[in-house]
Amino acid sequence: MTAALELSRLSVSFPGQPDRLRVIEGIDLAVGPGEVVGLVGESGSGKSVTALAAMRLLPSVARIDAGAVHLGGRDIVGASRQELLRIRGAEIAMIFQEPMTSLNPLFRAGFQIGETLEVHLGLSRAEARRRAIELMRAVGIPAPEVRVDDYPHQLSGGMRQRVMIAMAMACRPKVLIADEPTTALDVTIQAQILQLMRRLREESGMGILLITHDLGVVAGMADRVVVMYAGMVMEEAPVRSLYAMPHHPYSRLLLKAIPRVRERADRLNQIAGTTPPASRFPSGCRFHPRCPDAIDRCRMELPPLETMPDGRKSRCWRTGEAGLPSMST
Amino acid sequence: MIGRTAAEAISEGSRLAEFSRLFLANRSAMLGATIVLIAVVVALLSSWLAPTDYARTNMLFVWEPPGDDFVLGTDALGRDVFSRLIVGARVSLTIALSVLAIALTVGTAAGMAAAWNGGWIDSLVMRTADITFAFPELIIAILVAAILGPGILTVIISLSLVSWPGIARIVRALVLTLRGELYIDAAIVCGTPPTQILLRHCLPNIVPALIVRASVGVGFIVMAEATLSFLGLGVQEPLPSWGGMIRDGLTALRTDPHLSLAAGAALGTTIIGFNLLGDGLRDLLDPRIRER
Amino acid sequence: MKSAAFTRYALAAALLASFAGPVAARDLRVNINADPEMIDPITFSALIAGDVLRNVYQSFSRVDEKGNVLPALALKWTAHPDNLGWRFELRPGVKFHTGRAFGAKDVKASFEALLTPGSKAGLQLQYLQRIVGAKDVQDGKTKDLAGVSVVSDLVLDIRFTAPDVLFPIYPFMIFDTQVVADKGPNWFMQVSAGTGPYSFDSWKRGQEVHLNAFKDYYGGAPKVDGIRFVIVPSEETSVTMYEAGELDVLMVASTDLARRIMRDSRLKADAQTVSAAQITYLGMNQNLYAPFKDKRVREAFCISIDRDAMSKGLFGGLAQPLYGQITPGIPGYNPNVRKIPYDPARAKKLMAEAGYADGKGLPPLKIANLAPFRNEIAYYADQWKQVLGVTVDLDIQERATFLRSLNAGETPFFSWGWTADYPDALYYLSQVWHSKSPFNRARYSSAKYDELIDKAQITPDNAARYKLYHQAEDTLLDDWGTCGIFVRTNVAVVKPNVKGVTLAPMRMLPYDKVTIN
Amino acid sequence: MSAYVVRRLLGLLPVLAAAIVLTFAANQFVPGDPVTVMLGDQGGNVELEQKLRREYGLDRPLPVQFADYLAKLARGDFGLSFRYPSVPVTQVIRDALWISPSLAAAALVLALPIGISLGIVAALRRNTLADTGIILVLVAGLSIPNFALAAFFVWIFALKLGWAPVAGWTSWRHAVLPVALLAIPAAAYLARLARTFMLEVLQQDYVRTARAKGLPERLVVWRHSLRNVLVPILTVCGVIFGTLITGTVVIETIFNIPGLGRIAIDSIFARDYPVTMAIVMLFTFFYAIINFIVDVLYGIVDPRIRISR
Amino acid sequence: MKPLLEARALSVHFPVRGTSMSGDSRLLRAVDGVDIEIGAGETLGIVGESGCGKTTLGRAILRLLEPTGGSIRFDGMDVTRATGAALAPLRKSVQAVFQDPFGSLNPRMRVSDIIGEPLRNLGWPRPRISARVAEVMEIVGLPPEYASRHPHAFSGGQRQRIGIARALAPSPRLIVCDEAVSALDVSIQAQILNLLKDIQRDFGVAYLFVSHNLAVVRHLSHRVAVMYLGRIVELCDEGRLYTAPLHPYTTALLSAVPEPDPERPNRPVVLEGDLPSPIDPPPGCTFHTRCPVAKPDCRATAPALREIEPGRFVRCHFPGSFRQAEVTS
Repeated sequence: MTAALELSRLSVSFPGQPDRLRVIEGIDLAVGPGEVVGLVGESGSGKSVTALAAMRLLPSVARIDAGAVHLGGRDIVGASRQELLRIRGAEIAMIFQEPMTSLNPLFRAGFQIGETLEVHLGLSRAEARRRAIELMRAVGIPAPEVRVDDYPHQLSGGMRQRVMIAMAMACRPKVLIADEPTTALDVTIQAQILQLMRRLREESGMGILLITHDLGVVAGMADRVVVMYAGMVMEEAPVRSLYAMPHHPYSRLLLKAIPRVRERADRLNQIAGTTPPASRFPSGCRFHPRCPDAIDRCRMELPPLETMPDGRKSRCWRTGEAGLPSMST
Repeated sequence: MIGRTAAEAISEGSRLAEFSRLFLANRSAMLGATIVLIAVVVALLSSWLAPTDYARTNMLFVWEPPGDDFVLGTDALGRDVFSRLIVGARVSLTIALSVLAIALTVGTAAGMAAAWNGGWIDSLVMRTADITFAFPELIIAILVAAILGPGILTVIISLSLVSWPGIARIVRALVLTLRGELYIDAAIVCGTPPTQILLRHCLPNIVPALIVRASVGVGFIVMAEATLSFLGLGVQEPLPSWGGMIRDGLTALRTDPHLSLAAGAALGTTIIGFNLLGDGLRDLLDPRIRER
Repeated sequence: MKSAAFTRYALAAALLASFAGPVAARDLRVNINADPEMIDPITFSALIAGDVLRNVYQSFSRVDEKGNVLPALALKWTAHPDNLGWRFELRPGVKFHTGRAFGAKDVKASFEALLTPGSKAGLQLQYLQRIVGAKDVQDGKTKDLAGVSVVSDLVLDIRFTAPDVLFPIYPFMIFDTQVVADKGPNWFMQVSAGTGPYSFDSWKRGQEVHLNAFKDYYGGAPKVDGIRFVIVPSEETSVTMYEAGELDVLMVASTDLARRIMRDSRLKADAQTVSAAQITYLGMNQNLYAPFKDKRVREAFCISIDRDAMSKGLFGGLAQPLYGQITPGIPGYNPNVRKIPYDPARAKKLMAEAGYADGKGLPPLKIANLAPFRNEIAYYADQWKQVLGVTVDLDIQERATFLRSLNAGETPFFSWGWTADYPDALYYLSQVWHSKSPFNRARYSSAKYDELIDKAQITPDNAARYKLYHQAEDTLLDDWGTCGIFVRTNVAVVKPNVKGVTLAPMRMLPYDKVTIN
Repeated sequence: MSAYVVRRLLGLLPVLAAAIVLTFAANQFVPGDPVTVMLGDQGGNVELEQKLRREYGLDRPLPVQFADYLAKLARGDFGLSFRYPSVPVTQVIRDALWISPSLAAAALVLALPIGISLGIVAALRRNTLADTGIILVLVAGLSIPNFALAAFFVWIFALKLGWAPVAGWTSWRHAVLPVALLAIPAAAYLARLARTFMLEVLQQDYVRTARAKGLPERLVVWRHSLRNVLVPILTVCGVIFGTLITGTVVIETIFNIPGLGRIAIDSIFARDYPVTMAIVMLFTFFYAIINFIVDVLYGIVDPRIRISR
Repeated sequence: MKPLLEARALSVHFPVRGTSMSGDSRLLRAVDGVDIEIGAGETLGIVGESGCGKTTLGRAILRLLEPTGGSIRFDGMDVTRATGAALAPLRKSVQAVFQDPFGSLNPRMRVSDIIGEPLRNLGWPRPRISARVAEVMEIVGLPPEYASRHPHAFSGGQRQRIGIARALAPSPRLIVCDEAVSALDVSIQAQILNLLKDIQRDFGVAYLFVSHNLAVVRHLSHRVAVMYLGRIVELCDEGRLYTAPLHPYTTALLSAVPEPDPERPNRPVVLEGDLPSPIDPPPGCTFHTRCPVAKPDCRATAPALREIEPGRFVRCHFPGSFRQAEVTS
């Protein structure tokens, strides 16, 4: 089975001083049809750049240095402008973190949904509007016949994100990239949106690349999880096994650092140091300065993203060793 | 995300170094800065640079064409145009900087007071500004200049009068924005008195915007001074002013074009310089378009 | 089909013609540099209104380009034997623009209208002051001006309380008083009531004053349709308009522009120049600036100015040095008036003698004038700096302020001019330097001078009177009460296809003989 | 909506009231007695002077003059002109009334499309030679004094090429150069604003959304971005109109156009203060009206303001 | 024992000037009759969704806002309307740590000046300030050489440490933490939370800890108040609140928090719809519009905040009628 979206060895750089900054390096990632892949990482890990690169929506100063983005089996890194216009919104769609700023404040919600249909399916304005109302109903917007003519500022945050989702779903894309779709929302609204996304995934069978920093959201949504740190994939695993037994020290420490609502720990497990900016990515394993398990080799050599016998992947020289400091509490 | 990364990248080196690098890379800003620098140096050294006394008349050499004796020729009174042009730089810049100094001081004080205190002070300052805005600036300047009679002081007063409300508005808006900043809240919480907050926290943070505004403002003031001089309300004879020189030369535009062209070019170039500099600084200092 | 096409063609041609403007007979287009304040022949005072109104209204006599007095509404005038009156024999066959025939009673009525209580008339009122009974009319005691008697339709007798030898050459504006009665105080905006070659048509403020040719003009109907006085305050604009063919006659007001024109070969070819009937002098008020009480100081200031260099340099030859207080070409001019030398050495010496060597000890001094004349005073100031070591600041004033303070005698030091209203030297001498004159702005006062002028006023014989002028002028100059500096040259540029436009010392002659080819 | 309009209209009153007081006060400080101006060289005529003072009410105490002024103003009577003796101010400015606003409006209408398209092109080509070139031209357009540019334009377009008349105000052709000259700095200013706003808008999330939807660049720029550029530009149109109105002062003087701008200068120099007062007030009025219109338009264009929650 | 801080019936109402053209002004009841008290060395957590008034409450207590009603007593002294000198004790003893580590430090001041600012305001001599600055920098874990740098040179976590150092400098008795860790990455968040705990342990400072993150609040707080539309709906000690909430809103809120644990089954969404506007709150119990167990009574009458068990306050007519068990199973 071919993946709906597959990034292989993708590297992106931005202008910097004195050289260009490699913001993401050799990212491998695949989203199968109907699959939800969670891409987690802290700020500066490069997860948003990865998403934008997959859409070929990077700002003009950014450059894809290497790698490929396969969408339905075709590499779009070399795609022409025209091809990209056909693909975006039709085969691959994206929703963003800030539903307020992601909608154009001067156009009605229904128009912004219908616009995609006009462009990709050649629908007339009236038809597009009818479809927009249907789509709005499908994403759970009450009274869509009325809401269709609302401007974004008249909608609540949750409703705006539903409009964004309706817009993304309009052409039944094969892949949806959701970049922190619920970060700006309150928990109760977040729960609604996540539920909606689950339902849509089941109904449409599209693959979802869910980008978030919230390990809780990933746990409830994703089938597979990719953990990024400092522009690289550190670990990839099915969601249950990752949470049950993370291989990479970073994943391990991260999971232990989260305060839980269901139990109160006296002290949280903290990860020393800070996440490095792209200009100061360390040599060797990029996590080594903060890693309690680091050995000399970690400082010198970049470990490869190795596939384990169980099909999981981890980028660590010490994967599989027992009794590492990061494993203790 | 990307912006954050870039911001972090910028925070790498020292801010000043980064600023200088970006500034040096900005072609038009550099051009502007060079022009302004030249104008300022010429103005400062005008007494040494001017080959002759700007007021010295000579009836034997009236309306001489540019040549060896007089680089840019002479005017109707046989005065050396080049010398007058150089001294004109001093006059124009002195006026522009005085007006700026007054407008900035008054405008900043008024804007800060209005933003911080709100209430009737705010109403008073902003309504005053509204009213000055509602009047066409130049007409007011002309009216005031006509009332006071021509002269440097007149120009300074009348242009200051129309310039401060703009500054006050900007400062007020900036301070109002700053009031929403958490570090201002933090300062209040740790007991910093209002005047200290305005001076230590607000002022340094609005200075970049004021610099931008000022460098663009200089252009306006130089132009306004020229217009007043053009209308005969500017600098008094025998002191030269570019606007006055353009006006005096216009009658002879086709026979002795160098008379108004030289002054026109000096004026235009200087204003272009300040505008380019202002634009460049805006690009670099205004955070709204700073990223990417 | 054919006719339709033809119609279209004709229409297009008509349209084209209407845009191209008439070619044959058309208006003469002349610039004036400001709106006339008033086109009322009673109240007019400014030069601009005069430029317009001279074509509409006339007096007993008029002046040619050489300053000769020619008959106009009067064909002949003779003084009464006792020198206290004049008899005018008026021109027959003269018609007002209103269609009425002009006669002696109209002159009387015009005078009475000027004298009406509360009249805003200016100089004309002054000219009438010596007529017997003028005061009574002005005070509202009677409406009948006793001193003017209508002898017959075309003969008029005027009696004075004191001799007024120049009365026939005063530039009155006689009008059809009938319309004042009919149309009310604003009559002049509605009808034209003069006898001149052109009748008033319209005045669009800020744009133009338009006059129509008067077909029944006694000197023959003008050859142009009318005159369009285009109001152009900006000199640069006026030149460009002339060059672009939007003006036929370019009146040049400023020295700068005049000089520019003389340097432009094409414009120079079209230019007319004539020495103006206008003196320019230094006003040194001895009451307001103590050092001026010292004659040596006054002389030093006067001889520090190089009149020749200035005429050639600053004015590019469009001026000549003025030594006396009468301009050449004006009757009464003294060609032998003593020249004022440019003598820096003597000037320095005089200042040192007066105790102001190198300007030391002099209180601060400013010379006042209006903005258009700043070049002149900038030159003087630089001369005084160079020659006397005296710093004189320039005090460029706004017109109203300047005039108010000048009229009130509150300006210590100024440079100013005076333009003749009628062609006789007495105009300068009596108005500017007689101690009783309201226009004696430097407040010069000399009993001997006053006596000579008073005597000249009642001396009918020209030669005898001129002699008195010269004595008075010498008195003034010997005293260094003032000094003349220069006489401007009037310049006008006239398109080659326009004939009959004549520039005279007292500005443009009426356009009655103008033709456009 | 209507309540908003009424509120905005009421907001104009204090400005107009201030205009009345300030113009009256300003003219009290003007040196040079208007009567002296009227008298001209007849300065010595005391009788005439007194008569004029009486006629113009200048012999009364200031508060009385002001009260009288207000009362007349209420009837649309601005009093008598000083420069044109005994002529009502309304008559002096009547024909000129619409010239300056029309010129300014024409210039604005001309400047808007030119300026905005230039600015957008520059923004889209940011940091290219085209952008730098456009910026330089714009800055030059803003930096060259209008009176100098006017002289040049007249020389080229009126004298050399004969495309337009030099000066005057009798046909529409007379408006060509003045409007063009007024429009140049306005267009330059608008272009710079448009460039800045466009650069800002292009960074907005909703532009990214539009691209993510697969909208062609044409729609991204001219539909999604342009509208958002137009909204802030609309708000500065009032200010630009104000500058344009002011600009007519110089332009009308140069092109000999009998509009309010030229009359304003003439009357300031002639101490014709009833006329000056009337014109300053009218300018203020025009400015206030245009800002009012802009406010209302703003409400219409930007739904965030239009719809009441 | 007297509480350190006591707020009684505290209200903050804002007039809402017509955002619309209609121009009528209404009242936004951001905080509406809130009673809280904080004992010395205690942490009171305030949780709620956006618009519930938690931040406004914190700002009112800091006297950054003028309360419209009620009273604030600090250490027994009424400071509700205090200004100038009367406010000085409050300013000395109550400090704040704000959310945005990029916004709460003046970018143009040096770290030493930032931390020393409260001390300067207290009139301390310069050497004493330097000594104290060094001391608190050590406490929060900042190397002393950082003192002369500007904030931009620091990462988010370090900035927040600077903010904490500033708050700590005058040895306050209460620190108001407004979303103090919300902007931080998980790994950094753990560091800061631990630091805050250490500080409380070592210096006995009390916290008013405002956050939308229920897990973080639980981790740090002794007692927790849940706010909804400007009012406290439930307030009690952390243990009882999180394990057996009595108010339906608390229950729903807790159930909506995504747990980083894929083994726990997905929970159905309990709260439908959006948060009502605080400008126009629903009549009766303000929560009835979204309450899964609302009864007609709830629409009619507004429940009071009642002490149901000792130290346990609930604003509900039917406390405990909606149990967590119903949600999780």
